[in-house]
Amino acid sequence: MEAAFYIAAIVAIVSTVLTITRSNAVHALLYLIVSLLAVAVVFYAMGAPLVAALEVIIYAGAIMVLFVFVVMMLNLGKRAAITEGQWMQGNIWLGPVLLSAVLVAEVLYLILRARLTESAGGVVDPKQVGLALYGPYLIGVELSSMLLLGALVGACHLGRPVLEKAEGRYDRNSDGARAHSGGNLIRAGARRAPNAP
Amino acid sequence: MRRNLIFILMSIEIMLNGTGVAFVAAGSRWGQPDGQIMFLFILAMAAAEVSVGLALVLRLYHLHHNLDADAANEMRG
Amino acid sequence: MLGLLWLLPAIPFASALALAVLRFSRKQVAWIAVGATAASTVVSVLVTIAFLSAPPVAHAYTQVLWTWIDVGGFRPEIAFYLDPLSLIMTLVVAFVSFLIHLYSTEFMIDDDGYSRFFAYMNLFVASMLTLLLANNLLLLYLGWEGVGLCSYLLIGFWYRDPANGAAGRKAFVVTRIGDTAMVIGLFLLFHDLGTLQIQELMLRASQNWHIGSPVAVAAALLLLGGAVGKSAQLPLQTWLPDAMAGPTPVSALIHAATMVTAGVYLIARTHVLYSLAPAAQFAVALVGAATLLIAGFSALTQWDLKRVLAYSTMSQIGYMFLALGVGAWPAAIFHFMTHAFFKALLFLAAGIVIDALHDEHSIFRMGGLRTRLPIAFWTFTIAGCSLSGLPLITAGAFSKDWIIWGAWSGPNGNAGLWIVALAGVMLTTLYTFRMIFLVFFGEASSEVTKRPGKAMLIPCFVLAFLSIVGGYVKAPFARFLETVLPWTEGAHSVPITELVSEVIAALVFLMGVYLAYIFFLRKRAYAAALASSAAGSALHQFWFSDWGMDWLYDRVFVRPLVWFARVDKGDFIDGFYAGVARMNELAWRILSRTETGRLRWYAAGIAAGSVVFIAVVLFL
Amino acid sequence: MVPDFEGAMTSPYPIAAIAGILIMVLSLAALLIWVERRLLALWQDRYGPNRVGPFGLLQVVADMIKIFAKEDWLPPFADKAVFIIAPAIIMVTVLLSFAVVPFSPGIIVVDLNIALLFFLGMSSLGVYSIVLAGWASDSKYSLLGGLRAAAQMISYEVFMSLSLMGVVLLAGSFRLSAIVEAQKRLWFIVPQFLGFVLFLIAGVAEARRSPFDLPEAEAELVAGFHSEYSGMKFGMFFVGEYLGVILISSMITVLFFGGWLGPWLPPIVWFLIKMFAFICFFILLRASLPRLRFDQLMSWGWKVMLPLALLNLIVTGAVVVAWR
Repeated sequence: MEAAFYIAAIVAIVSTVLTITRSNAVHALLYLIVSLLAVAVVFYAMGAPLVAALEVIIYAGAIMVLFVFVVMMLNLGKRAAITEGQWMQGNIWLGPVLLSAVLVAEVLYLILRARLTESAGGVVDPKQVGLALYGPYLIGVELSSMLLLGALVGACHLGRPVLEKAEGRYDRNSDGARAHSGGNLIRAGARRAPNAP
Repeated sequence: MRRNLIFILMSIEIMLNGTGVAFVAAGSRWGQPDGQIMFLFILAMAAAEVSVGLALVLRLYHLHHNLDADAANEMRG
Repeated sequence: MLGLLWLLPAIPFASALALAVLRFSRKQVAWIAVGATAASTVVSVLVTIAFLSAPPVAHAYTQVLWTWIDVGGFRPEIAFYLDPLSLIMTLVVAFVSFLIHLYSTEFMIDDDGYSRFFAYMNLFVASMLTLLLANNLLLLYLGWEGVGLCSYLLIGFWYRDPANGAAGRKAFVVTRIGDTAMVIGLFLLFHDLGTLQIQELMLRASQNWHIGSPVAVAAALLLLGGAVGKSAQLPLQTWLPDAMAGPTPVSALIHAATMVTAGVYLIARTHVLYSLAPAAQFAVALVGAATLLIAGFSALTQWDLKRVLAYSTMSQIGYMFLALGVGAWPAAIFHFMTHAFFKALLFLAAGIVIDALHDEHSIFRMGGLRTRLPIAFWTFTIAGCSLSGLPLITAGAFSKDWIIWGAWSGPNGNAGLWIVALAGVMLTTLYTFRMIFLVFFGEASSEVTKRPGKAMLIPCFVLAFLSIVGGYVKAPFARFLETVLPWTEGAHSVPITELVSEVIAALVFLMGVYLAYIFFLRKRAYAAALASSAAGSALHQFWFSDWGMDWLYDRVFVRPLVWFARVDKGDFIDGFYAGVARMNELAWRILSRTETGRLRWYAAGIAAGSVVFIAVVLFL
Repeated sequence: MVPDFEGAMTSPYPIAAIAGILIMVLSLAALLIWVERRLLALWQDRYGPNRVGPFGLLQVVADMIKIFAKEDWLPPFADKAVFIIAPAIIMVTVLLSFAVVPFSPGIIVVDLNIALLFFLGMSSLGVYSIVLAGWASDSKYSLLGGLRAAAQMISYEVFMSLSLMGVVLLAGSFRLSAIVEAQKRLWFIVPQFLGFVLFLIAGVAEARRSPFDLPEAEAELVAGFHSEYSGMKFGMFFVGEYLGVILISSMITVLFFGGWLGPWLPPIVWFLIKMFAFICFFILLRASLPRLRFDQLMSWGWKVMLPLALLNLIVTGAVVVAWR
């Protein structure tokens, strides 16, 4: 199990690094998925089986599929990868790297200062997690359910085709629609509809 | 430097996941379920963030026909 | 069976929620709304049967649902309390509301806000039932405010006409004055006695306070303030006539079953407190007597059918207050019951008339409807007789005679109050028969365009039946209430007997009918002459405008306040707030420079922030 | 540090179990190709393959030889690495799922304590195979197939997991062997009928079988995500689909029909009988139902199945709580 932990950890780090250096979005996503799966194994090895399973099901299985879906839907192609590669060049790296270096230094200092003692945590059952989740953390569960509801509504709203429709009416002169509706595209055309031929 | 919105979102996912690893590790260090619960909340938040974020990305792509984060600076004060 | 108690307010509340949130067809709306009130009625009947067949310990049943708030020693519960008093009130309220709902399904059928209307009505009933069943004053206050809110919503139901909205607002603001007094009363009670649970409160009050102690008087007066506001008694009665702006079934609901009787209930519920404060109790009697007369005179001069009924309600509630004030507790509740029947009927019948005449409200433009709307005529007459106390055969006579008798013989009664009560009979009879003669007799002056259907007639028949036979249950009624509201005759010597009082009341009634016959049917010229004489016209104008109350309030309160507000417009406090706003604006200007809209800039900001933060944590 | 990896029922000879199950499952999958064609033919009044060997049984062998011998063509416009990985993913995920399926006591690779979650995780990873195949092929039909697969899988996975939670509630464990043991008195099909129906529908969608085979809908998308595939890679998708059918059937058996439980016959035989019945049911579905339209599929999933799954979960939870 120790070995599994270390191997998975190394895989996770390597694939994460590869993720942030790819210029092809799908390749980066694939590495990210690999990294997430490796993290799932790490979780399992650390004695958190429920979270490991959820990492696979939700993170790798749902959230990342969503990413892949959107990337596929945008269908960026090779040109985008080339642009991406161009953006990645040059010495723009400098500022972020500097900041991250300071951060890493600080974290390292923290880790080194605190003397970590080895201890075995043992497995935390799904049952334990569930009991704690619906016991002391009930408020958190409620809040995240509200957050998810908000996200659902927000995503639905953003995905609505209303804006296009309103503009479509004024295909030839969509700026006119903007001006006429006072900038309110959702109501654009509502006012002029009766006069339209 | 990343200017592609998709990559930025992916990076955020990585960071969230890193936080999650820290929480779970801390939880298992003490043998408590709290770390895992925090991870579950992070998971919920990530799901919410991704769904809204990707919907925004799609909308922005429709508007600007590229994914440059700097092109989407319409909300400047 | 008693465990079903919580369903009583819960069913109409659920229905109100459903009607407000979901969409239904008109038919479904009618079924849901009427079904909910019918279910409430059935539940209340079941509860009554259970209560009567196996009376719980101490004739009271408490159902604690859950703890509402738990702060310090303050621990009100969502709990319902059922004793003979709340049982009778609930039964009447649920049943009359059901009939009014049934009536409304047809009355409102052409209205756009059908679903909205019934949502409000159901909420109204739910609030009223909560008020009645509450076992602590806080929950009672919740129902109290719910009733106030619904009355506001319903009076202003046809909000497109600003006048209706203003009427609703007036009702809300004026009752709010009373509510504020009541809240202060609640604070006082809790502060001194440490609980709001009613039974506990009454117990502690009688233990801690001696009779006539200033705290008890203050608390009782403050509660009276609330009751006066809700029940439209002097001096907060001005909202009630304007409340006629709402649809007629709403008026029926407000006047007969809910809202205005809340004040009566509150005083009856806390009668121990009033027994401890004779001064406050006498104030109740005075308020009742004064309102009784003032409203009676005003009713004589109104031309709007519904306004006459509104003033009549005021005056009848005045009777109830009078009964409470003199200590004839069960008489007040009995009158509440009979009043619920005949006043609801009056409004429903008036609704039929108004509906039939194309929304005509003026009684002077009606006439001769006796033959063309026979059912409305007969039901209206039955209710009118009951209202004015046609002896022996109507319910109103029994309850009113009891009050009149109580005004003399009750613990606080005296001859003066007795005479006022008799004068009230006279006035009641006069304005009632004025209405009947003007509306239903004489020559026809307008066209009948609509005739009521089944849903409108059935409630009228049921209520007409109850308006007649409702009085015969007086003896068992008093016995049933004895455990809560004991009826004792005053200790002072009474030179006349109950029978004599009743006979005198009957004579007064007959005289009133005769006078009304002379003035309003036989020789209308007399009435006209009287009204057009100099003194008569001034008096008429004075009474018509509700004794100038609105004018007075406008001069005494509204205008000075407006004037002060205008004068005080530019004081330094505004300057302070403007300064805060200006500072915020400045900060915004500075901070908005950092809002570049560039994601990378923000990310860098976050990263730099965390670097600084960790550094601060590390090195400090 | 080391979690409870092996349950009570794990086979004492893991290598043998792995090998045995692999061989059994793969040969079953191969056999299924023949079974499906024969059954379809039976139901549609045709003959089906009947020339090669007795009853045409050797048709499978012939097909395999053909697939092995075909040129393994890589389209020049494809993203090579992803194109090659994609078919492997489906084989890996499905075969890994079989690791936790308790065929009978002793015949199981590993009796994991989160076996059910493992199964769900693997099935959610399986979608990458289709999606990536669709993307890597770089042709519009494939891309559309991949897009459809992604949307379909996300939609149907949600209520698939939710429909199983009723079973978990009743059994009190994610361990599949414990779930089977919990059905000694009563198969979960009875208390969890709604859950069963939901899982069945979700299972069909997860296995991308008709009437939910929109990612490859040959009538509109040529062959959907595997339009550009040929040879052995195509064979992997092909076999992967049948493996998926077997997997879903065995999961239904385990979760709702008492797994290996049954009188007289040896446990493994019971298991195979139940599983085979469901495989036949899947084939019957394909023979009888028309394909859904994509928007119908999505709204069906989100507006009907998801609320039903939640309802099932709530009611089950309430009953379980009330029971105690």
